[in-house]
Amino acid sequence: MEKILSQEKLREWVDALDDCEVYAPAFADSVWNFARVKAGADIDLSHTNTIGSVKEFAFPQREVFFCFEKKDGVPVLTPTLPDPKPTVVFGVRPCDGRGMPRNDTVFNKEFEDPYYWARRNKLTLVGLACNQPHSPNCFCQSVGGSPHAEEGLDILMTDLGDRFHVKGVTAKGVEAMERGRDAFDAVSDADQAEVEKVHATSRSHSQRPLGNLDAIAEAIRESFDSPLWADMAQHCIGCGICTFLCPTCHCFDINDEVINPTTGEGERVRTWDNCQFPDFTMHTSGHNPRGDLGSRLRQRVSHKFLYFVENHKTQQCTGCGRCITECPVGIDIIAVLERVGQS
Amino acid sequence: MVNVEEIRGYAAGLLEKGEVKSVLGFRRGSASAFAEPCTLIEASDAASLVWDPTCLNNLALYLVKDRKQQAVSKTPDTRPVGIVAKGCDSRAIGVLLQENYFKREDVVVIGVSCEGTGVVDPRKLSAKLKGRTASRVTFDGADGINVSVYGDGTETVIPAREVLADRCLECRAATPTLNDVVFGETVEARGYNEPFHAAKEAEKVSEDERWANWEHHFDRCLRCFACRAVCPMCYCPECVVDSTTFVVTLGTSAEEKANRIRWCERSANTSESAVYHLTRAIHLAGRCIDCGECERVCPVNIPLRLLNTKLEKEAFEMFEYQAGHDIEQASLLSSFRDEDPNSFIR
Amino acid sequence: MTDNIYLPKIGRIVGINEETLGARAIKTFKVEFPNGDGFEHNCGQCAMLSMFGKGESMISIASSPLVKEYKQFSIMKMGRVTSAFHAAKIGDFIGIRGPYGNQFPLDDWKGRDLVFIGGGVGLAPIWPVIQTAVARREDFGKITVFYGARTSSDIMYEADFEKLKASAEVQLSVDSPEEGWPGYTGFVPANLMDKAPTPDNAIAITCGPPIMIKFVIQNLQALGFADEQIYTTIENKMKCGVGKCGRCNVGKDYVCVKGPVYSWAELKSLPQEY
Amino acid sequence: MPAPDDWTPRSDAYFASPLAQGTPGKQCGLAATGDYQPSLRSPWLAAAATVDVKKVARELAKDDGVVFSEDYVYMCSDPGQTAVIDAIKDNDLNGMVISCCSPTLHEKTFRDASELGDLNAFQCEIANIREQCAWVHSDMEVATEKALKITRASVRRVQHNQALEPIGVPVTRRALVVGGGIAGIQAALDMTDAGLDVILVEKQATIGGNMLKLSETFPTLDCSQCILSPKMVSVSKNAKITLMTESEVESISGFVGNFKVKIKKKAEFVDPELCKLCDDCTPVCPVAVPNEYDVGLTNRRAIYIPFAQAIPASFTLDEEACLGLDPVVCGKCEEVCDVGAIDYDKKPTVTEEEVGAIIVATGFDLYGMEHMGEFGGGRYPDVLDGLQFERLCSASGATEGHIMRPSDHKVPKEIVFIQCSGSRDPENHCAYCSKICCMYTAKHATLYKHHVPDGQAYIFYIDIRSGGKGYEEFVQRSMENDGVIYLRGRVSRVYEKDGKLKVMGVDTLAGRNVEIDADMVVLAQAMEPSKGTAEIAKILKIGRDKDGFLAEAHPKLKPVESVTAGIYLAGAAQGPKDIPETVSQAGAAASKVIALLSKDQLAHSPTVAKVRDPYCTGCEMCVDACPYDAIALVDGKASVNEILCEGCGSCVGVCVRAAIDVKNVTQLQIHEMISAIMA
Amino acid sequence: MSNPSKTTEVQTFEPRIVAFLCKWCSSAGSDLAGVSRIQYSANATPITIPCSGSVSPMYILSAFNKGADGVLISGCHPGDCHYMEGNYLARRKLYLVKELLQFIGLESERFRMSWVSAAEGVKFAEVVDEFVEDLRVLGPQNRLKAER
Repeated sequence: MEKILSQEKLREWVDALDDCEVYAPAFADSVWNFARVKAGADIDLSHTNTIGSVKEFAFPQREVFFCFEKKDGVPVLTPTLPDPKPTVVFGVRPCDGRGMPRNDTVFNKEFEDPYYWARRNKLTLVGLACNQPHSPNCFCQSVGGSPHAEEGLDILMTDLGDRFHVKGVTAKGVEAMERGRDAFDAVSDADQAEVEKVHATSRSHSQRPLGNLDAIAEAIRESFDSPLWADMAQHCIGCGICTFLCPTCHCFDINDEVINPTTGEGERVRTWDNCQFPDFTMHTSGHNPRGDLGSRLRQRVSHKFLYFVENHKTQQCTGCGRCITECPVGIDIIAVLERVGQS
Repeated sequence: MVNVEEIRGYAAGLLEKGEVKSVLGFRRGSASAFAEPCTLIEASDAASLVWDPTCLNNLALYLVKDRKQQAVSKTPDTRPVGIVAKGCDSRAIGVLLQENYFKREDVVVIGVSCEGTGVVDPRKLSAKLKGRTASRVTFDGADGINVSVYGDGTETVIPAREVLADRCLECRAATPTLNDVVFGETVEARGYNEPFHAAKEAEKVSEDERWANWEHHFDRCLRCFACRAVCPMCYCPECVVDSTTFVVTLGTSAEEKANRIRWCERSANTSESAVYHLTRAIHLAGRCIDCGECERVCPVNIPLRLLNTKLEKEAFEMFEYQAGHDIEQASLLSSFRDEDPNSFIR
Repeated sequence: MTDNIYLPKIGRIVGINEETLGARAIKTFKVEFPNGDGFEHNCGQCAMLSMFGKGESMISIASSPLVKEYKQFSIMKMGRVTSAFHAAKIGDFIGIRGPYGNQFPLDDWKGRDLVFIGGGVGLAPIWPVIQTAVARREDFGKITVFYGARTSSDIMYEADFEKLKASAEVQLSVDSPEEGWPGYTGFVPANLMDKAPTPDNAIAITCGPPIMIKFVIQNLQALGFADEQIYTTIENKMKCGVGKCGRCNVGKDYVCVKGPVYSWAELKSLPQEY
Repeated sequence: MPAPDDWTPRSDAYFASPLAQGTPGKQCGLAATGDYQPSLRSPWLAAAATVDVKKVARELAKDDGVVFSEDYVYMCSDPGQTAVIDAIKDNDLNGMVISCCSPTLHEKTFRDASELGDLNAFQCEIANIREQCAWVHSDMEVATEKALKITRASVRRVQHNQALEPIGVPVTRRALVVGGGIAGIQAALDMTDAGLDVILVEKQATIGGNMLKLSETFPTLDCSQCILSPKMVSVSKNAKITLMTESEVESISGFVGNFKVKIKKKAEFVDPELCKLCDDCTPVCPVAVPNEYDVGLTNRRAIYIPFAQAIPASFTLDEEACLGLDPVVCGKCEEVCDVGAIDYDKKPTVTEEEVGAIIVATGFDLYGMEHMGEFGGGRYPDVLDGLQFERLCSASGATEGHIMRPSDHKVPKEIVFIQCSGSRDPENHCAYCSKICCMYTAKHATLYKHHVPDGQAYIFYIDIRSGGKGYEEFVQRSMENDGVIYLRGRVSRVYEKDGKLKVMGVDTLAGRNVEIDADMVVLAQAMEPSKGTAEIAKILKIGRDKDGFLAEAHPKLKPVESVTAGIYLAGAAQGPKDIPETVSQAGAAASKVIALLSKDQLAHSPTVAKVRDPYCTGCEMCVDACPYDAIALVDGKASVNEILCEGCGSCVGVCVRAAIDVKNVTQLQIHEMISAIMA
Repeated sequence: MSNPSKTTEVQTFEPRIVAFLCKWCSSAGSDLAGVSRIQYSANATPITIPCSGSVSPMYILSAFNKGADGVLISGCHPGDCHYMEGNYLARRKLYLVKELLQFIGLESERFRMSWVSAAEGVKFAEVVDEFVEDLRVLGPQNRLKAER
């Protein structure tokens, strides 16, 4: 389903989704980030890209798996599977959209993750094509995506200036559009032509190239023991910015949080974790298979451009560029891949 | 005006003469318009050094990293390290010396005066550009910052005081006092904001508003620990709150590992993040030298510097203590005076 | 709704045996499923054990798959969870989820000689293989078990070794000389060389401290064992056990799913990340 | 609120006790062993009327790790302790909490019992549910709830207690006495009797202190100097006593059993060995200054001997008063000294002495007369303080024992004594009772009557406090035999008029104003700690009370101990007291020192700081914070001298890395206690 | 009084206070309150520590995190510290903690410090009672309390 939505009618559509929780980017504290939209009037799609990725709607930073307590000395576990309201997220950039199927793969595989899916199934992603890259670090096209990629999105909107072109990509997306059907207009040929033109223009903007991804994967495999990694990680501070902001990083930790030490009551909680933290892989004995920053940088890059490819036939990177832009010390995954490729 | 060629020449000289094993400085990076840290090994590399208001990092962090590396190295290289240091960075070195983290002779401080400027705050710039990115940032020598906006290539001049980092607007010592050489003129008064201006402003709002603000901030914290990771004073082998590094030696017993105190949980909750940030602030009392790195690196832009400058302000006003100014003095919290405030005690 | 992969089943400790003492004490726990929701497992598989309030640890299942009534775990006291196990008493409840990981391809080894080489707590992962092989004695050729510990009091499953002698050749060793010790004195790899089992039609299965495994493999190769004839297990820090949390990978493989059992031929092709 | 069924109110504390579970592992037929840490813990409980102790015991029994929990009445009794010991043994306990009264009372009792049960003393902790709970709350429900929290917190703490052994410290079998008054003299002599070497440090030129200035002593009226000077002579003749007059303690380091004390002695311009006491020097000295030994009633020269009986028996040169140590200016005394005992070039000396224990007996001063403006104190020469009156009565005094007015040397016929002058007046002066004034005023009045039989003595008093053997009789005698008129009431003002001192007072018993034209007024000034008490307290690191007197470690059970181990208190420096009490306390302090130094080793508390080496970065914050200089950097890491460490935890409070902990009060333990309380 | 329902509500809230008492002065002072049978609110649960100087800021943050409505730290009067200086170190450190907590907007009444000597049983009771009263007015502490 393809429709036209005028800028003014956008509000109408949002208001029609009143049985859902609606989120959209908002500029606050000097950053764009997803925020709850209470009314259609609040929505502002002039954003660049959000600082946090859309993954947090299915994979929140904190997920309680179950509560434990003791009844008559026997542990009683109460699972806390989420049951969220249907959630519609507006303004999802295509790179983030492409992140979701990759996360779906991870949380499916042999063992289906019920917490992820309880949220994911209620999630409708409304994408917004990028008419131009937001930063010099955008490289979606270098990793098989595009500024208007539909993969992972339920709806793709394209900004045509005074109006949006809205395409229902999935049944879920179409359904969301149906709910606001009165707000939409039909797509004229001129509209169609303009969408194509905008998309073509958006693709024409130069992005930083990566080269042959297969060659990169091979180069990474070959450079496992290379001193290059330590050199490239020389200024890495080992924080979690790159992975926490990444739309595809999914690593997590599981901890027991005790509420009442006397009764032994508590919760088992999943939180985001990060392959750049030293304790991520450290054995209790103190042995750490990835004990230095170089090996941890290698893991992050290898996971995205080699291991994930080997396991799932695609990169685990959608070229959003957050890890580059937000790195406090200028570690640049494109430059890293270039150097590895050259070695 | 600082002539970057002089810095390059000095750094090259140090490396040539073998007086240092490396020089920490800034170079243009591939990731953004801002400079990135670099470690020079060869004198010929010195040509890549830059000096401008995009040299944000406090490179003293890498002195700490070097020391940690040498401590575990089988073949430690204990030759001195050269470091390009702004006024605040040199105070960081001062605190590290005060805390015996390394010795004065382990470091050659290539001081650079910020003169009348300071460094740009990328978030302020981002706010000005409403999230868009700058592809080039230069200082025009007066009171303006030239910015090329990425995408449409717009060139704008933004008044410096609107995009300079808060710490620079409030800077009390823009020239490194601890140094082996200083480039640039000594400029004492920056003339923008009074010291501790931002913290004083934050104090003015009501208690409930203050909490509303901080609750909002703590709630947004991702616990990516970038603030801690970038802080040169956060060199503890294991953080007291929610460490991501653990000290385990052959002698560490199972009990010690089992009994590690969890003052807060890893969950990125308001409450847990509050414990984390407040602990950091109090542990930096008398140690924070206001390089503002914690605030700069925060991906969600929590004004962390306020917590530290608040305590810096109290230390200065109530105890006449300034971190990094005197490497011989006892630290703020391990000393006292009879006339310390007492009236708050019942 | 599929099973909740993170929700443990409740287990009850019905027996505790103190195997070794000292700073790195080992205890063996016999665990039943009071709710009757136990699971079957294969040789070499692991389970995620919970001490509620302390956390989870991946522990290899040390009992034979042929034993259905309970599962047995030998746990060295190392950190938060394992210390809690060491403080537990009979009747205490724990959480179990699993089984996780691959298995020793025992069926592929029919008719072959089996040489087990274990050291310290590394006996636990191969113990179910030994038990199963002995139970299916006619399926295999000669069975030899090498096992070494620091001292005779550190020998795990001591009583079971006596029984084992009926069906297998048992070669025990202690690291340093001891009065009245009837077995070999010296390290396990040396004992292995001393007894020099033949590689012909044999499979060697080894587990123990990394340094021991390194020399055992060297020595096995010296004895003529091919890489495909040597099996071992590896361990990494694990949290989820189901290949999602991202930390136990060795190259592209999550050890919790693809491991822990590897032939030396396979292991050699993987990066050294364990 | 109705009491629970199983609770019977009692008048005093009773005790519940705790906890038990089987030894883990035993069920498999394995014995618990060395490094195995079973979670057996045992609190015992004791409480009072408003805590439902049985409930506390019952609830605790359900807690994780608690294997035995029971209540018991009077657990500190012998059978109670036996029950404790049995419980430890029967349950193989590795930790115990006794929930009872304050640890200051019975911690030792139960730790001793622990040892008898083969449980390390330091694995027994006390939960105070009496003073901090039962006795201060009336609602049983809330008090019981709080008692549970307190006990649970202690259980959580004890679960992480380490077994500790006291640290043995070798001792120096010498003692230092600071202050050479009767207290110091007595203590020094008593200690030498037990074979200890003693260093006696006195600030003045002679020992003897205030007692030396007294005429007769109440209630026996025996001559003060007659009973004191033999003791002073004993000091000078005692080979085990090193007497250092005109000396002061400058600094101290070390710890109980092993103090190092620096003593500064003023320049000894007159060599006591050479001085023949010929007194040729004083007539030539051109300087006259008030004689402190006559409380300013007479003058002395710059070179002088304080008393004929001074010990050490030598002249001395007052450096401040002397016109100039430069012989060009004066130098007269040196010229006349035949034996050449005088040497102006002498310098002060500082010596370092090692001692095992210290007795502080720095005595008292009278509250300054200048504070008593309303009584004409410091203004009228015939308004005297008690000590000045003593000097008037004393045969060795300025008037050779004749009572006469300093102003005109007339014999006073009407004399008024004002008690509580400066005492018991929290608004204006000292809040406390100076204790001896009632008695010495009665003595003064009696002595006055003996000297001036036709005179009339009046005493204004608030109360008469005459507790003491023969004291009350003495006061009665002064009233009955000597016709002293006691007036109950305060004096509002004393002023001079027509050569008389007009005393305006009130007789509250008669309910009338009283006006007396007196010839002399004697103020029974309050006693205060001697000048320099604050300094010596600071130097020795011992506390002072709110009035400035040296603080005893416990008002009842440790009255002669200071808060610092190895430092003891004697005499009026600790609080106002009379001679017999001072002598008793001096003897008590001496016997404490004798007991302390009778061992080869002292036991130092093992609850000291411990550095977690891998966490320490050597920043020295703890080194700076430690009040005992007990921490130093060794190889770049903080290292605790366990003998110097008092376990205060100042280091813990400043270490940002949590790299240091006080054993058995670790941060982990505090965390666990907070968790237990907030659960 | 004009609003009885509100009064009731305030009265039903029982503040939970963690009180860190130094062993030598304040704990002894609270013992004296006990010996003197001075009645005061049971809302403060004491933890006896060697010295106020040994208080780590973590204790305070942790208590609030675990849900304390108020945290009291009580030590010896200046000059009276059994360990000479611990209370001075405490004073400086806790002043900063107090300022920090106020800065982020925790109600300033929730953190309190007092000097209570071994002789001040009455004062100890007063300190606790006043604290409880002030906290009753504030109501439960939710700002730093863990959302568990």
